[in-house]
Amino acid sequence: MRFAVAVEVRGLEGIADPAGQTIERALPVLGFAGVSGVHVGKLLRFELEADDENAARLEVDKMCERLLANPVIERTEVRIEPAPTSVAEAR
Amino acid sequence: MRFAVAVEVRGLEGIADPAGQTIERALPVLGFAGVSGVHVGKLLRFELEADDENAARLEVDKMCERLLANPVIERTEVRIEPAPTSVAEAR
Amino acid sequence: MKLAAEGAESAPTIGILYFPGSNCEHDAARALEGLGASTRLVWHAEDDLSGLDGLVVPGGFAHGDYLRPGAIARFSPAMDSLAGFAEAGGPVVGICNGFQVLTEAGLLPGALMRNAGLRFLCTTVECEVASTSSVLTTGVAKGRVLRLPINHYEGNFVCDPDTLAALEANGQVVLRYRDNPNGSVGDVAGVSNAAGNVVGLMPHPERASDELLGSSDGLPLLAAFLRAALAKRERAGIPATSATARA
Amino acid sequence: METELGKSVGDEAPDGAHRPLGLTDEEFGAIVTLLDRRPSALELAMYSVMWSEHCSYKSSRVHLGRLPSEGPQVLVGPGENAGVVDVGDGLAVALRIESHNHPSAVEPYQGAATGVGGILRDVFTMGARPIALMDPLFVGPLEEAHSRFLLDGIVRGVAGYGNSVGVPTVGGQITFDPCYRGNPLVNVFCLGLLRQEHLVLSAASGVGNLAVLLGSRTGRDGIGGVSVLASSELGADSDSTKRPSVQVGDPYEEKRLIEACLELLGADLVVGIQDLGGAGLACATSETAAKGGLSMDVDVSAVPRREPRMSAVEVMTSESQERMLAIVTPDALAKLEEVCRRFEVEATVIGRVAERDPDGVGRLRIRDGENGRLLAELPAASLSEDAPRYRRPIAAPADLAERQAAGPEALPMPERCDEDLLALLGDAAWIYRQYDHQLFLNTVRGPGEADAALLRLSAPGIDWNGKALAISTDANPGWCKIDPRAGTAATVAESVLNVSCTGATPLALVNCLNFGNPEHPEVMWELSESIDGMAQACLALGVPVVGGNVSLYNASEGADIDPTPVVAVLGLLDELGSAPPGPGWRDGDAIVLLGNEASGLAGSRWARQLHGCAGGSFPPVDLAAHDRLCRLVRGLVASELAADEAQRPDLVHGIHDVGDGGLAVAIVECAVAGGAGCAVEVFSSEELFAEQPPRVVLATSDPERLLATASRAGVAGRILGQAGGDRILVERTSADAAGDSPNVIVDLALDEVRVAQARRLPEALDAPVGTA
Ligand SMILES: Nc1ncnc2c1ncn2[C@@H]1O[C@H](COP(=O)(O)OP(=O)(O)O)[C@@H](O)[C@H]1O
Ligand SMILES: [Mg+2]
Repeated sequence: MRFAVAVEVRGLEGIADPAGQTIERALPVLGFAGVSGVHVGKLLRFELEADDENAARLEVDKMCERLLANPVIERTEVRIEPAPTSVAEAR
Repeated sequence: MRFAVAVEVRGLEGIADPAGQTIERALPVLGFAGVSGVHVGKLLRFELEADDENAARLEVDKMCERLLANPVIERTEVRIEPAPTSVAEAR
Repeated sequence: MKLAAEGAESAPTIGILYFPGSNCEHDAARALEGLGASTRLVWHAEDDLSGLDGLVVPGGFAHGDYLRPGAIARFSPAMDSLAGFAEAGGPVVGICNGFQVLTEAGLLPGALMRNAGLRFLCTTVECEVASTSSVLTTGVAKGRVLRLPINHYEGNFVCDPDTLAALEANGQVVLRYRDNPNGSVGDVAGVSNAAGNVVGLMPHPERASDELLGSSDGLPLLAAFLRAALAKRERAGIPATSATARA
Repeated sequence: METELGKSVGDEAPDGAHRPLGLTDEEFGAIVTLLDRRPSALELAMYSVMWSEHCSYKSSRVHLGRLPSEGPQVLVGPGENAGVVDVGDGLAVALRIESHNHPSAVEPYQGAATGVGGILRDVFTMGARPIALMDPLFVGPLEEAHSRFLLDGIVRGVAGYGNSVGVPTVGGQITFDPCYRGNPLVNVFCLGLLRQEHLVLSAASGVGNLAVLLGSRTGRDGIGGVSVLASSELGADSDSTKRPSVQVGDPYEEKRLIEACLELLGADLVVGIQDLGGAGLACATSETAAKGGLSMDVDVSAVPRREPRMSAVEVMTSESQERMLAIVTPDALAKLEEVCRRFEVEATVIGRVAERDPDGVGRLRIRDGENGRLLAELPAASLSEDAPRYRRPIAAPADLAERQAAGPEALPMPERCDEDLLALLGDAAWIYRQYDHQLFLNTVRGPGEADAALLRLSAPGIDWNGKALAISTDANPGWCKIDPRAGTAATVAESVLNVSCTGATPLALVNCLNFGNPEHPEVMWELSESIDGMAQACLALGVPVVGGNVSLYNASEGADIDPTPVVAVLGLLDELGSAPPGPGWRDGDAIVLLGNEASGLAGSRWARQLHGCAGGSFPPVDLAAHDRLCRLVRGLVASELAADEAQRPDLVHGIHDVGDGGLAVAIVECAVAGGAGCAVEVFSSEELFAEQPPRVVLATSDPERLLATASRAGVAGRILGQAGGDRILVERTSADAAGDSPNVIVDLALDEVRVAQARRLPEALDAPVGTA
């Protein structure tokens, strides 16, 4: 089965996010008011072949640990859905 | 009203994504099989004060257009939800 | 290679726009002054560009390059004034981060993405002058090969195939890499706007301004730019002033 | 004061609270005696970070005094944030080197990045504009994935911070060895230029003056970093338990901070300034007060925070990056705020300098609110000056004699050395191409272009005066492992020679002493021996030590790293009329070797890397002879650089020191740089790979004249052969006794060695990288 996976990688709570802070400081000057708590993270999207959703999740968790994030400063959030055929084809 | 906003910024179709390709090449080396179509994008999260969801969406669209993405190479996808109070406080 | 040696009566005054996070502004000034120009550093929050005959947007990391290089910088008051200056035909050159700022501001076509090798690159490359119809290359022989330093992480020029074809056809591809270091389409190292008065390039001509530094191949480019600035001054009918006035 | 002293100061620290903070029971006892009461929770936390190994140098301090630190050129010696040296014309150079080893082991990118940030602050806090960085790096074998992961992250981190903050990285060093497997070393050197009248120290003077915190907001990052992360060994579980100690750097904030601080210092708007590094505000407030001999009242509630609900302990010990503490007169505050606004740097008054207490003691008082509850009240100097000093047990390793007996003499030397030579080649270009090494238009000789980096003596706002600065960073753990004393002396000798090869006269040295666990008597022996070797060489070669840094507890999997003293030598060249000769030689040049004859393979990379042999007895450098060699080389090269072209003798076309990898590696580097092969003769294959003593290869058109000059200077030398052709050809003059082995010991195509040299790092490191 093919799954569509999205992995969000963002800084741990308490870890500085200079990019987010810089954007937040710039926004009012650029004419955008009312924005707070800007955080910039990465979003990885891919497709994964796995037996079932459970297997897919286990595999992705392992990938996060070994390659996609450094747990010392980052945490990950994983979303997994069955891959829509059309998307799989489009790629 | 406060809204929790997530803006995904990713490369336009047809624009090379070497970061995605590098990860895709690294995964089999590390023993992860069955992954394809890796794309790496940015995910910006912030909170926005707006009258209602419609107003919030308009504002965010303007931000995307003028600032958050470069339309020559990127496109955006926006998600907006009412901000959970607890999160607003924690920040 | 001093302007004076080329028979110039007076020296142009070049404005060097810098942002928080810029870092090549002093180098650009030093190289241009070496050619006899006067320079004035213009902080991004200023909008008064009067008295300036040419503008340089130097290299560095404006606003930390956070979000995207140049994305925040283009909103500065000085950039509005720069757009007016360019509109009026004034010579403008963006070097490295300055190139990124000019594309983000829509003054130059295309965009600059991360190097295909996903690494920062500081090295000297060979570039070929591909067009002489820009303020940076008038009078420099077409096809001339220049050894110029590059220093960037995001120098991979992209645009769609139609745009590239149009750029080539109009002579807007100003400089081309001989051995493409970063994946740029069409080996583009520098482009100009249609009028040729706004140029952006990833290589740093100011770093190739002295044989002591290993190359002086940037000087012909900077000298061409100063000639264009001087011509602009003369068009504007501003009386010649001495080259010593420096803010 | 009595009223406050006896009364409750904050909440008393609970019983035993000192142990998890890294303080021993004795150290806790000393605090109680010193305060004459039990410390509050905040006080205890402050002592624990300030008395950590990292901040207090408690194991090394008793030895560091043996290093010579004086000279007429020294304006500021050890003890301040950076050493400062007079370079004439009213100008001075500030320099310092520091380690960021443990953070880089846990998070290589951020560990290295924040290492760069920290050393920059040490330099601009003196009023100097940072103009150059260097990064000596030590990692495990390139063949191991984890080492590649670490090196990749470290190099990206140095690049990500250094390039973006706008300070060029003009050189460095890379060493691969299994002893750094779990504990890489990331040392970062920084050099800055200042006008002497702008030199500022960190003392908080002037009662009533304000303590202003500049820069980033304070968060929970790096709490207890110095005591938790830098002052103990990394265990197997290190990456999980030591998380909170890692910080994220923001080069953009630092860039604005540099510009704002330099403007403040240039305009005489601050009376003292101190960067916030290890131990954060606890360190900066107490040190400025102690140096000024005064008291300071700090309102911890005024400190701008990045996160809600931070405790006073967290605020005072956080190691959030990109912050400075400035001492200003109340009159200057408005102007300071104006400058900071322009550079978008946050500035907040957090304290005030006060009279000494009636008992003559300057105290640091920390309150929650300007007139709020007193959380800490301690003698300001006690945090640094009363820190424990340990004379830890010292013992030479038990197997020293055994190791000395197991030298490389018995190792098999092949008849043809081609393969051995190829195996020793490598090229750091993969690293330094990722670093901006040209900014400020000063880099006349950058990485890979000479034995030392050579920079025009200028900076934004300081016009070039025709002079140049040379810098070389050096370390050789292979030598120091065998004999820390002689090995360290040889390291200093090499560094001084490197600087001399650009024609510059050495002015000063800074060091970073990376060693293992000081609680091991063998490690203390290594440290003590190394310091003595450094002192000997510095005295003999006339180079004062103006600053340093000690990094201990570098060990992993229970094994201490090899002793790794890193030195950086600064030199001054009076007249830079042209670029100095590089390593490259030209077709037809004669190749001359200067220096005493080679003395064995002990400690060489050939023995260590190809045969795993770390034994033997290391031949001490004849420092007097070495001094003559350095002076000769300096004079020869300097005269080639005369401003007046007619005065240049055109005698030296190329020059390169013989060090790591021996003559074999040196001639290959010259050949590749010059694009010409060579045919040379050596006495023996051993001579090809020997690394001692430090020597020099020169390319010249007039070898007789060169050798005559050398002989007059009391320097030994001989003609090795000739440059030219497209092969590297080495023959030996002393064939074996039977006379039947071939005389050719190396015969390689120049192209082959060029490729072997260039591809090693890219091949290993541009392949997909994982954390495994
Ligand atoms: N980590 C590094 N960062 C920057 N430059 C480096 C680094 N490692 C080595 N280099 C540069 O590469 C060149 C060759 O290094 P190395 O082989 O150690 O020099 P040496 O000739 O002294 O043995 C030197 O110019 C050095 O400054
Ligand atoms: Mg060396």
